[in-house]
Amino acid sequence: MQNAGMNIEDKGGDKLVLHVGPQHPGSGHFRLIITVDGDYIVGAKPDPGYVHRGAEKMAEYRDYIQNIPHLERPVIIDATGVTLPYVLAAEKIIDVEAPERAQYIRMIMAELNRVISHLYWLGIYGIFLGHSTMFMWPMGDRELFIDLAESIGGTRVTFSYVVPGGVRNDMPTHFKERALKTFDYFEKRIEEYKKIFFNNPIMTARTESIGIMSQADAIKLGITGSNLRAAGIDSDTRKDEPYCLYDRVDFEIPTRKEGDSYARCIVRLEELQQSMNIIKQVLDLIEPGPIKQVIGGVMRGEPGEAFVRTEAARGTMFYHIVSNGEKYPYRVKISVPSFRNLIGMTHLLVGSKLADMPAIYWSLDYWPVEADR
Amino acid sequence: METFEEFVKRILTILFWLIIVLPIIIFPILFLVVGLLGIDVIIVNEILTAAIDPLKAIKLAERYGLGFSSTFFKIAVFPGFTFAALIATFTILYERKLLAKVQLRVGPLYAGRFEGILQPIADLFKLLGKELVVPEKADKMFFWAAPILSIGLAASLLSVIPLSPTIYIARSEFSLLIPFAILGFSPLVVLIAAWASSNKFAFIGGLRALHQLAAYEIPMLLSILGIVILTGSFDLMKIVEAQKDIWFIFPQFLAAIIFYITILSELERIPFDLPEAETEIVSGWLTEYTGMHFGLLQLGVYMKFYALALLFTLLFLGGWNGPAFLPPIVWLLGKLFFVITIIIFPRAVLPRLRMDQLIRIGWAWLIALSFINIFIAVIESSLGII
Amino acid sequence: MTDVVFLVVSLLTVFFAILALESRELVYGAVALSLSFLGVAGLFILLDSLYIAIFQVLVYIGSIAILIVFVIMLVRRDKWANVTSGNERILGIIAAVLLFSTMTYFSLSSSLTSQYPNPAAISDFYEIGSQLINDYWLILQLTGLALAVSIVGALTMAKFENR
Amino acid sequence: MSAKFATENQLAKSLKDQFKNKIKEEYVESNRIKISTSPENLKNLAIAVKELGFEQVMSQGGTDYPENNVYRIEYHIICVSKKKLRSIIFSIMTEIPKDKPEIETLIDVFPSAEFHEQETFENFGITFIGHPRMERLLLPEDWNDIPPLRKDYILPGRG
Repeated sequence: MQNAGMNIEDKGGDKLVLHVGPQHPGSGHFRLIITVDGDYIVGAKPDPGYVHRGAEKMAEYRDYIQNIPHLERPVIIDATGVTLPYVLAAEKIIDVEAPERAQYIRMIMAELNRVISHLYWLGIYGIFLGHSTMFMWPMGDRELFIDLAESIGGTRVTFSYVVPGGVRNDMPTHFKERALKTFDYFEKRIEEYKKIFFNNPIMTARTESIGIMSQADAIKLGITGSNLRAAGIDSDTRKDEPYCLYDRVDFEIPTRKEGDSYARCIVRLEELQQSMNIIKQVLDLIEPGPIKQVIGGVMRGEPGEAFVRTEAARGTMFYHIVSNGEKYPYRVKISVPSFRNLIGMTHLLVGSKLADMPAIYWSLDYWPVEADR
Repeated sequence: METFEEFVKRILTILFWLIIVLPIIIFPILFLVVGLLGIDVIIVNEILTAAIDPLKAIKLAERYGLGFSSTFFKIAVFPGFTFAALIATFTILYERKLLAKVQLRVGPLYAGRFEGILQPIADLFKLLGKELVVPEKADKMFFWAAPILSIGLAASLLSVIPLSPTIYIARSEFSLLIPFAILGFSPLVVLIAAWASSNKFAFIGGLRALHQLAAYEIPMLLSILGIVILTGSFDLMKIVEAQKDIWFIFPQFLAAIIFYITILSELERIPFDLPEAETEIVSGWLTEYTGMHFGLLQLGVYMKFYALALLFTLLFLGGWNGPAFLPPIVWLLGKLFFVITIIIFPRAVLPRLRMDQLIRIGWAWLIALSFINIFIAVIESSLGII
Repeated sequence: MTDVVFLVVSLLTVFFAILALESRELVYGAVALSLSFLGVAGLFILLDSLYIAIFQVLVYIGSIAILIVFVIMLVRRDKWANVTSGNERILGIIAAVLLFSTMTYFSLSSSLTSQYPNPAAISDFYEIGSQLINDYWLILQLTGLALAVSIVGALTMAKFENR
Repeated sequence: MSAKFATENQLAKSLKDQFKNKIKEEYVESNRIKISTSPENLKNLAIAVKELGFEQVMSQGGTDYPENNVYRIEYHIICVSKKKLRSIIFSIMTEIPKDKPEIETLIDVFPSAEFHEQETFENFGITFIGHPRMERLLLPEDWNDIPPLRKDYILPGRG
């Protein structure tokens, strides 16, 4: 196990240095250099960058519309979540505003994407704990939500659906009935998930009081998203700084006090229900109307800057766009939740057992492609 | 480049001419040569006819001491190695199908017309076709020894386990103890495999396997002690005979549960599959094994599976006892199928345990429970329940 | 026939015992030790005591060899690398010779002189059980205590080394 | 200056009282405050912002301005626990000369800035003095071109 050019100290002796990833069933496109002493992890060093493409640099060579499909590539399982803040920031720079119906449809898409992303996470978490059924079930049920999103966006995962000024096209007419049918089915499934996984004594034994992130640590380290909420802080950009029309719907922010892996699981499970709840309310509120403010010619931003944050599936997604009046943005800075949560991984892994590594690692919902951009 | 159709045509033509040429030309020449050389024609004749007539082949085999009742046949075919390997491959297929049904999938489907029934054979050919990779820094001798030892141990487990009053390989007064003595070797095989791979993940997996096997072998032995107390014998035949009226799962329920849990652990199955926990340590002590090496290790594990399921059936479910309208072996296989199902099923519904939890269950709970079980057995024995 | 088998088995036993002591690689040593134990089990089978042979395999290979492997893995190696100073080697040789001569004396002077013992008397595990419980219970308890003490000692050593 | 941005204005004002003319208020609008300062004062400003109740660095990035020969470094600081401050993104900014790209790290004020600063280091070549791990994070190990987010790095094929 030769390391390639990085300063990794292989101390030898009792301690084993394990390279978890990038070719390891328990990692993504990501390497975790773990030093174990017996069964305990005494050192952990994340080594991201295996799927780094330089999205920020490439965004400087694309105009505002071309950037949408480009920027959703890092997080294809949460495509709306990653493009929505970009579009909102671009709208500020171009100075347009989307009509009401478009805002509602954006919310539907964002929440559908949150469900899709969380179900993906749940499936992987199941297999990380060795529960193969919990891998297959969410992956199967995820298809239903993908079908719903496909009926709006046109493609299965990379929708490129939200554009500056509105959304690309309207919802299908029978979307409401289809969605409600799916939700009814899925709410029953959640009960089955609880029976087989969340209330499974072995699962709770594996995750409870494992990887405890205290409230103070979570704030200090800049943890975001469900991980922050599992540490007891009810911070959610949808409530803190409502974008789209989130201030018109009524939903709860699931929180837990414990801050352990199990709390992070349960928070995500409850967020699934809240997302469906939001979509149901939006489907009642939404009214016919225009879906796009048409922008003539090439989009040109005014000189200036905008920074926008939204709540994507993994946490707060932040865009900082600087424009100098050209066709292309001058600088696009993306701050992704996975990258910010990465610092928590080192913090939690050191001192835990090697067998807890998957239980902690994936409970943070770290998505290597998103972190690397 | 010839097309595929041409290729098939060519093969068929060759076959056709072989069928024509063989009887007309080659056989007469063969008989002529045999006659001229003065070899006992009858043997050659028999061998040649046996090649086409299975019934004659059986007779021939019996004459040369390879018949159904011969020791060689018992060891190599039924109820020995081939039979066990068949059940093992069936178990693999059955496991995949059962898991697929639980997980709302279809599982293997295409190999063989019916429900992917030939999937194990397809897998076998896949494994045979793969390259055997021996790591450069591996200990070559041990690396090769581990798969062979694994399958050898698994096969020798079956040597004294009877399938019915008449079907067995060997009888022994201690046929209950011998399988456990052989099981004692399995940590050694794991150690050899893990150490020879010279891979950190394999090393950790091997250590875990050692911990686990050592922790669960003792409760496994202690749990069968109750049955020994009740029957006063180490002979599996006698133990099964003693269950004519009541299966031991009823008076020895605790023992059955302990034995079942230790089987799961001994086979490294979920929730005790820590030595192969793929998300932590890749594939544990199997990490470096490829191709048929891996296939043999896997076959060894599943033959061990079969042996342990068989032991559970014999010890707790009355073995071949059952109403007389079916032969004993059918009863046994039916119960065996049920036991295999319940051993497979936790994989569909349970996640994996952690090492310290596993050790605590093994050393603290199971050993204590098996001592309680021994007391129960003593009480039952003194009250004359059995 | 029995003599040939006996010769081969005992030679293998001794060979693996020497290998276990002399091999540089600790895992080779552990495997050789187990094989040596297996050879001893074979000797027991030749003595018509299958019961003892099974327990030899069960206890010595299934448990004790594995425990030794544990100790190898748990305790740090560098501590054990340099134990061969001259004095200790001579002491070891003296102890071995003493032990060997005492054992030989006792076995020669005991009543077990027959080359072919009575099989029925030995393989009867009822007899073994009642003798262990009734006649030799004190020795049994003491052996158990010694084993427990040694295990606790090994654990303490491992803990101490880890600190 | 409407009453709508009362909280924001109040925050900016308290900082201005403390630092007088060492800082410059870029703009204050709904939920956004941006304050620029000189590189020497950045750390003191960050401490003051922390004392106002802001807790973590959400984003830290640089921008290259070749015509002014400066890098602009910007920290976006948020608060997650206090309801009143949650909606605000506090941005502190400084400009450092391109010929001496060095600045003091803010890790000891905001530990959450660690990986962000590392990323800015590899993308712009800006050294953060006092940062424990000034090494490659995302870029490949064999990257031997100039830091890629500088404007004089041209994407291959896009020149």
